[in-house]
Amino acid sequence: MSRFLLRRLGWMILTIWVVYTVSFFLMRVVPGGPFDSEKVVAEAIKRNIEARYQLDRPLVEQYFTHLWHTVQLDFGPSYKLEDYTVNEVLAQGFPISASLGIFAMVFAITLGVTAGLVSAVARDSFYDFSFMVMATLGIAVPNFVLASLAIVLLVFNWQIFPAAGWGELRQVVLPALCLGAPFAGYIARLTRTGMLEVLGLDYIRTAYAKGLSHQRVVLRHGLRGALLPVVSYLGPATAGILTGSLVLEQIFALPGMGSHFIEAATQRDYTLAMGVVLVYTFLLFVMNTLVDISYGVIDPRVEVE
Amino acid sequence: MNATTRRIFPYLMLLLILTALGWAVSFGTLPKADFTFNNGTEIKTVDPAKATGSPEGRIINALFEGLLRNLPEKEATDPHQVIPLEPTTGGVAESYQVSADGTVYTFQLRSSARWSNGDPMTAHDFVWSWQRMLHPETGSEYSYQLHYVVNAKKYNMAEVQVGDRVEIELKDRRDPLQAFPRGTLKRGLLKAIEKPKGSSPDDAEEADSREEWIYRVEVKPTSNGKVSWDAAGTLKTFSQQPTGTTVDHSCHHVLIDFDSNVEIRAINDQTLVIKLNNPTPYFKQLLAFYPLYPVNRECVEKYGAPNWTKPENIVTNGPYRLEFRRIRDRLRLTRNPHYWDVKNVSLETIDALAITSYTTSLNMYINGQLDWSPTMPNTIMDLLRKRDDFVSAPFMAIYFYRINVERPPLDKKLVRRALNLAINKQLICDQITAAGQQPARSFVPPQLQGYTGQQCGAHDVARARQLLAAAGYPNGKGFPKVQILYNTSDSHQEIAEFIQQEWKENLGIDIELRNLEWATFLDTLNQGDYSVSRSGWIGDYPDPNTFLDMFVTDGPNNQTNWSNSTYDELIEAAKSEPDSTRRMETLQQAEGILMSELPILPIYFYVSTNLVSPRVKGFSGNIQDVHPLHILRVE
Amino acid sequence: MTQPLLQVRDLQVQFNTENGIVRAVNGISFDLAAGETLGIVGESGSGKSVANLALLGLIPQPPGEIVGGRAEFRGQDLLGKSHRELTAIRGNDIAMIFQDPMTALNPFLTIAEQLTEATRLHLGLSPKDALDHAIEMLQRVGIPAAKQRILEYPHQFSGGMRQRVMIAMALSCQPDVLIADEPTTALDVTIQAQILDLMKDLQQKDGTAIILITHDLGVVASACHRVLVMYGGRIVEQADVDSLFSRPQHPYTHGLLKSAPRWDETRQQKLVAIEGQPPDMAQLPAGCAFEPRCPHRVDRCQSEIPPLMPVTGQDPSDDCAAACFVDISAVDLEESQS
Amino acid sequence: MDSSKQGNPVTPARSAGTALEDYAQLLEEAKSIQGVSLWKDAWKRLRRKRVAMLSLWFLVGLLVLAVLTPLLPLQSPIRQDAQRRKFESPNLSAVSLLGEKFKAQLKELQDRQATVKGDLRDELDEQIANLQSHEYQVNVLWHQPGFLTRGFIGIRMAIFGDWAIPSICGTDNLGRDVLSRVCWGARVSLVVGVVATLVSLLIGVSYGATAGYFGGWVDNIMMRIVDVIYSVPFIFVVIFLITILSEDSIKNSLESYGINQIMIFYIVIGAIYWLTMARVVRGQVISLKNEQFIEAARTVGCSRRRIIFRHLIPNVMGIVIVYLTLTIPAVMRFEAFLSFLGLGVAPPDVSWGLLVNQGIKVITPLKIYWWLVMFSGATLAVTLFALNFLGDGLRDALDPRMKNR
Repeated sequence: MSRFLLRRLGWMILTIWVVYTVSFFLMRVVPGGPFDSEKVVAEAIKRNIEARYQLDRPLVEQYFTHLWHTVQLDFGPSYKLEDYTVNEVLAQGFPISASLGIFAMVFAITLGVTAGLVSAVARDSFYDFSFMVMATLGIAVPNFVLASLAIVLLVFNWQIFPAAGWGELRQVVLPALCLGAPFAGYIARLTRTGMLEVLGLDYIRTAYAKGLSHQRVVLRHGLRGALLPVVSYLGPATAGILTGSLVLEQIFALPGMGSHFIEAATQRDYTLAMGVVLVYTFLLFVMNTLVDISYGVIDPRVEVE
Repeated sequence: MNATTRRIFPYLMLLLILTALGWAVSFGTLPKADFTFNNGTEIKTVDPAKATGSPEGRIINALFEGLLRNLPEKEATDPHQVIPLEPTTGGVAESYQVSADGTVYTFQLRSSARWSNGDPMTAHDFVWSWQRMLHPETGSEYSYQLHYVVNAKKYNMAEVQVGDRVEIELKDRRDPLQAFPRGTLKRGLLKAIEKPKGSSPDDAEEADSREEWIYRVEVKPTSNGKVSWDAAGTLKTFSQQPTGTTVDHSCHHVLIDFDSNVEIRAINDQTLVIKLNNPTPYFKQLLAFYPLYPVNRECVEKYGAPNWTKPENIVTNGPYRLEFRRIRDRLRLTRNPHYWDVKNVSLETIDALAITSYTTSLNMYINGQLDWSPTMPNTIMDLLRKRDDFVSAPFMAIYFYRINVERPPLDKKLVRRALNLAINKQLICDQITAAGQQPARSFVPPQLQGYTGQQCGAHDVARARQLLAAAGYPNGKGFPKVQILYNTSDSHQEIAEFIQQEWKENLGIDIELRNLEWATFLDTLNQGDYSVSRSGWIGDYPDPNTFLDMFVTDGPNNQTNWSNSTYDELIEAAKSEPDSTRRMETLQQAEGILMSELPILPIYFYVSTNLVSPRVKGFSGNIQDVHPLHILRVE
Repeated sequence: MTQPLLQVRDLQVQFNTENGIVRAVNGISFDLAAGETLGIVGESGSGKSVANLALLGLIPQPPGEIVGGRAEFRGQDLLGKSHRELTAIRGNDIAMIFQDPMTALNPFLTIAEQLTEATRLHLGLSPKDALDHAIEMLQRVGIPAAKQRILEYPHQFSGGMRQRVMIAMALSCQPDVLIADEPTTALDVTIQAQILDLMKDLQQKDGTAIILITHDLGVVASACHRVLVMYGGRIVEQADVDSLFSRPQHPYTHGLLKSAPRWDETRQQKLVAIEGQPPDMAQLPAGCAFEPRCPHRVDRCQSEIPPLMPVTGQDPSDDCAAACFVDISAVDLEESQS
Repeated sequence: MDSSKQGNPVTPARSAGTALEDYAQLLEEAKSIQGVSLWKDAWKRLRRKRVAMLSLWFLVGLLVLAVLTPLLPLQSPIRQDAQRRKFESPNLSAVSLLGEKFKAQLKELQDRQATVKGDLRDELDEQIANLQSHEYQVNVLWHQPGFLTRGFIGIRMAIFGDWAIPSICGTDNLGRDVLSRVCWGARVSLVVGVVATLVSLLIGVSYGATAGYFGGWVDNIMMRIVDVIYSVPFIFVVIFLITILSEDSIKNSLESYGINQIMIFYIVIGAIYWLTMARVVRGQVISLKNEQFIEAARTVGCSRRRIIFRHLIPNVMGIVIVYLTLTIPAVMRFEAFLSFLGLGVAPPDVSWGLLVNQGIKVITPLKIYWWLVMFSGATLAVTLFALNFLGDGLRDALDPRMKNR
């Protein structure tokens, strides 16, 4: 286990380095720079600004300087939020995105697994049909459309939630629901498929033959097998929730990492974009490792190696 | 993995999730502010020297105060009234005099003006703040606003010539990355500059090799902070990055000596004298514009950038203090008890939110979460316009299309004029933007006092077709493929689609649309890699010059490759023209050239759009779309 | 004779599939006495498994459907019982062992978890008692170091060991009837013998009645008292084990016997396969299902289904019966003589 | 998971025959059984699923509709009339193809002609003639129609003339007919969805299957590469690729090969969406490759290629199809997202993503122009629904393990 984690750590460092390098050069190849603005400043003034951030240095030198700082976990100053360093921006944005993501994920898993289970157990019933229609709807409707409709209904028609903003629990619910909805849909479908497959297996028959109740068979014997595809989906789902939050954070005016990323990317705030990318990479890696460990936990046949 | 871990794992995960959820909901919330508005986006900085853009302006106007302050001429009784803003002595200056030739300004500072830490404000604060702004390492984008002052540009651009009095900063700063506080300063006369061999006169390369230059300076003796310029000095050599030969000192910069060259002088604590190169009628406006607001030297030097801007560190001199800031969420302003006019500041706390989505902003306004929203979706503009809380006024800004005059067939004047005539601008204003914008036939907005815009032709399809045929493209036949470049936001796409359709239907030419995201768009525009491009321009100050000097040959904002020597001469002449009527006439002539050559197609003049809650008093429209927060009240 | 433990009468099971109705079991009847081992022999798809699964309500419904018949266990009809009532019987009174020990155990749960489930449910044991009981059961089925191994997962056991675990699991509530569905098919021959011995051994100790489903005549010969031969969803022959092997009364049984290798036959003797394919259960012929493959068929076989008739000339107490219009004992003799 | 007994292609020989002829006979029999191919079999099964077939017919219908859109008596998808027809709610009032705007233009020219003389009069004459020419009308009503489309339009004009279906779905903010835009948008969206997904399928399946099959360090490296690509901010990749590819010089040379911007679009999207597919396929392959039938195939001496393509891939097809039905919606939404960023289809071409984005803008608390989001959204949703149900049906039909159940 510890060997596994060590190896993973090694891979993570390598991955982060590759991502770092690719993003570093990719960002600078893309046209436009951080100090372009609609009102063009004189060339000499722009030079002054670029000199302040050492952007006038040769690219390779910039790369190594920045890499050295990054290794020390110092992402440098943000080019577009001049009052902050990237570390500060991330420290403020991360908890917000994280809690939004966690809420969305918990919601997606709870709802998805429940709906999937009910659908699978009551196959071809009315519940199955309506749950699957809902799941498909969740997948089919873009989350920003969902969010707009939800705002009109839940904010203005019934006045349950505030329109946007951050600070209280009430303000997290709606964005988390909208963010989690497509993933709940995916998970419901995966659970249903997985459960149907598992329910046809021999050991389920054994469990019934032992005289176990329907409920016990499904929950104790069926669920674990059915959850495997869901668990392996959690890695991509995390990635999806991270990117999904880009749009929703804007709609609900949440000051999370998603909006930082979009802004940073479109305004070429190199350091901030890089910081967010690396945090995302780290998160994804941790999540994937967790998924692998969970795999090992759920399925004893899988050696965590 | 054994069974025990396996059994515990789900509970561990559950615990983890629960902890995370608990942590997620534990964020404290601030009590509601007296007044909440949407500032449109997260501001770049609260540092006046580095800020650009109107969201920054709103905050800096509340936090800081310049010599003069833009205030409405009279108290607004009805938000729909348009009350012009004037630079008044409602700022740090109590009074001021301008010399007869219009080049020397003398300000008397208010003795009651204080920093938010209680320290008195002095004229030296302005001198230091502006020196900081002009210092090359500050990298201020708006530093050109001070270029009107004698020698300011030279200092800003780090231009030095042999014979200049120079200041040399040695490499002994407390923190090498902070330009302030500065290292040891040596002052003296520049005797010679030795450039490395083989350096070409090419500008860019010269700048690159500049670090290796060796400066020979006769360093003058200093006593008690005073430099005795007439005394004999010692000859020393300096270089930024000496290579090869040894020098006496390596230094950060060699700049012209600020104190003795740049004409910003504190006569005493209360008196500031500024000398300009030319009479600049709009210089008062600049002084009331946020880039020239002062910053607190002690605070900046103690904490350094960017830490001095943190709410816990910052010292300001405006009506408000910065209490709290969460990036891309909100900025909480609290009344500054040390403000000289604090008794007239009504709102105790103000929240400025950074909501980028127009629809979200509208949602929050309708929902009562905002008292003022300057942004709203334009799709329902005609509905919003009918509302009583919709406050709108003409705005000194223009929406126009740039044309790359080097690309055939757009190099032909006839073609450009045909394109202009074929657009029904009225329809764009009525049906697409729909907030009461005025179709534009000139480049300078019509609201500027004492100026009459010169107009290009009005919508006339038949004439347009005639012109196009005369240019060699009857019915648009043979017209090469032309692209309209625009960026993704607002109604740019709809307007581009509309114009595409207009040109297709009226002139028979096929246009492609090229939609780019912002940074790519700017870069493409800068590179001149376009044929026709959507553009906009907001005047910095209410004077035609801010619009017209864009299009001088090789002006950084020209970007059309258009060049006209008469035009250049007229703009230059206007700069040094002391008589205001004659100056305006000169500028009108220039605009006349612009409107007949048409390197740009004016589309419409903006209006400001604001949704202001009826409980807010003291809000009024003006052409700058600037709304000082400290004069607002709520009921 | 005492009342049989399990009395099955005219059991009919069908599956409603996309390819039409598959009549898997077409009215079979048999009795099972306490302590007896009843073998059920037949090809794959002859309905032998389905019939037994149907008894415990373990066929998936839909598509499966029990169309008719009775199955009385201790005088109660199993087929009419609700799901809840059946769960009280399953594992407790009637237990099952399945063919493939590799898949019949839940790979996600430890042996302990799987073994204690039934005893805690049916016998109401405390977790601790259930664990002790499970260890004891494992020891009884001959698993060494049961105390440690009980905490392992199925994949850590070999096939034979897993089948022992299955048996331990099935017997842990001391059921009256054990249905063993091809318990040895997937195992090595040496392990097969061990498992069969184990079952016999346990049967003797607990007096459990066993229904042994298999297609292996060797297994039948060594383990059973009585045998049912199934073909096409029907019982084509029933007999005590000795009569079956010495005097098969149905052409199918006969064919089966001839196709099985025997240790005492010379190497030169060729094995005789039954020609043709097993019947398509969705389209059973109107007459005898074996008719297309039968070397002794007569015209009548094509149109009429031969009923299961007591075999003439046998001792009636033997309860031998066969479903064939032709008396093959005579025919067969001739054939083998020629 | 015992697939050996559940009728996989290669089953371990159950009865050990002793003589050669027995083998021959067995082989003979086996051949006669295997007559039906996997796909034929699947089609047979699929035909029995009513919902899946309904979805299939719907999708086929949609495809045909999309192809034949130029033939339908629709209004112009691009002709604007913001002055007269802005935000018309769905209605049945009669319209003509050229519309009121055309009449107004004509009238204005004629009125003007009556008042002027000389040079300008001739010019106006010419303009009136031009306005009434077929060439002009086609150019104004449709955006640069291709050769085939032009032909279709010709037929449509010949059959229906100036008549057009009323704006039963309303009009948008520039007065364009929503129904017509939805129909024309289908052409772009369907192609983007399908082609991009196929690209991702092709890359993802072969990549995942290879990694999973070879295992060991090959797998490790290949999957790490996927991890890395996962983490690279795709938005930069997209911006980079699209700006590079839409640069004038490159664009022209690509166009000479017949590759246009929409094409680039598919490739970009496909290149992004293969990652998940690769992961899923790899996982499935790893669990499959240790199964007995693969073992069997290996012992029989099948080549690796044959094993991957004949034995592994058909068996992962089920799960791949499920993911496919999830990918197409994702691609369609991604297309909307790119349009939102300004990197999507360039107007006046339309796609559903573009239309939905446009619709979203008019969902405001004050007024909802519901028809703008409703019709494009509903078509998109129904299409995705159909794709989903078809996917489910296909999975059941294709999954060889479902056969015996």
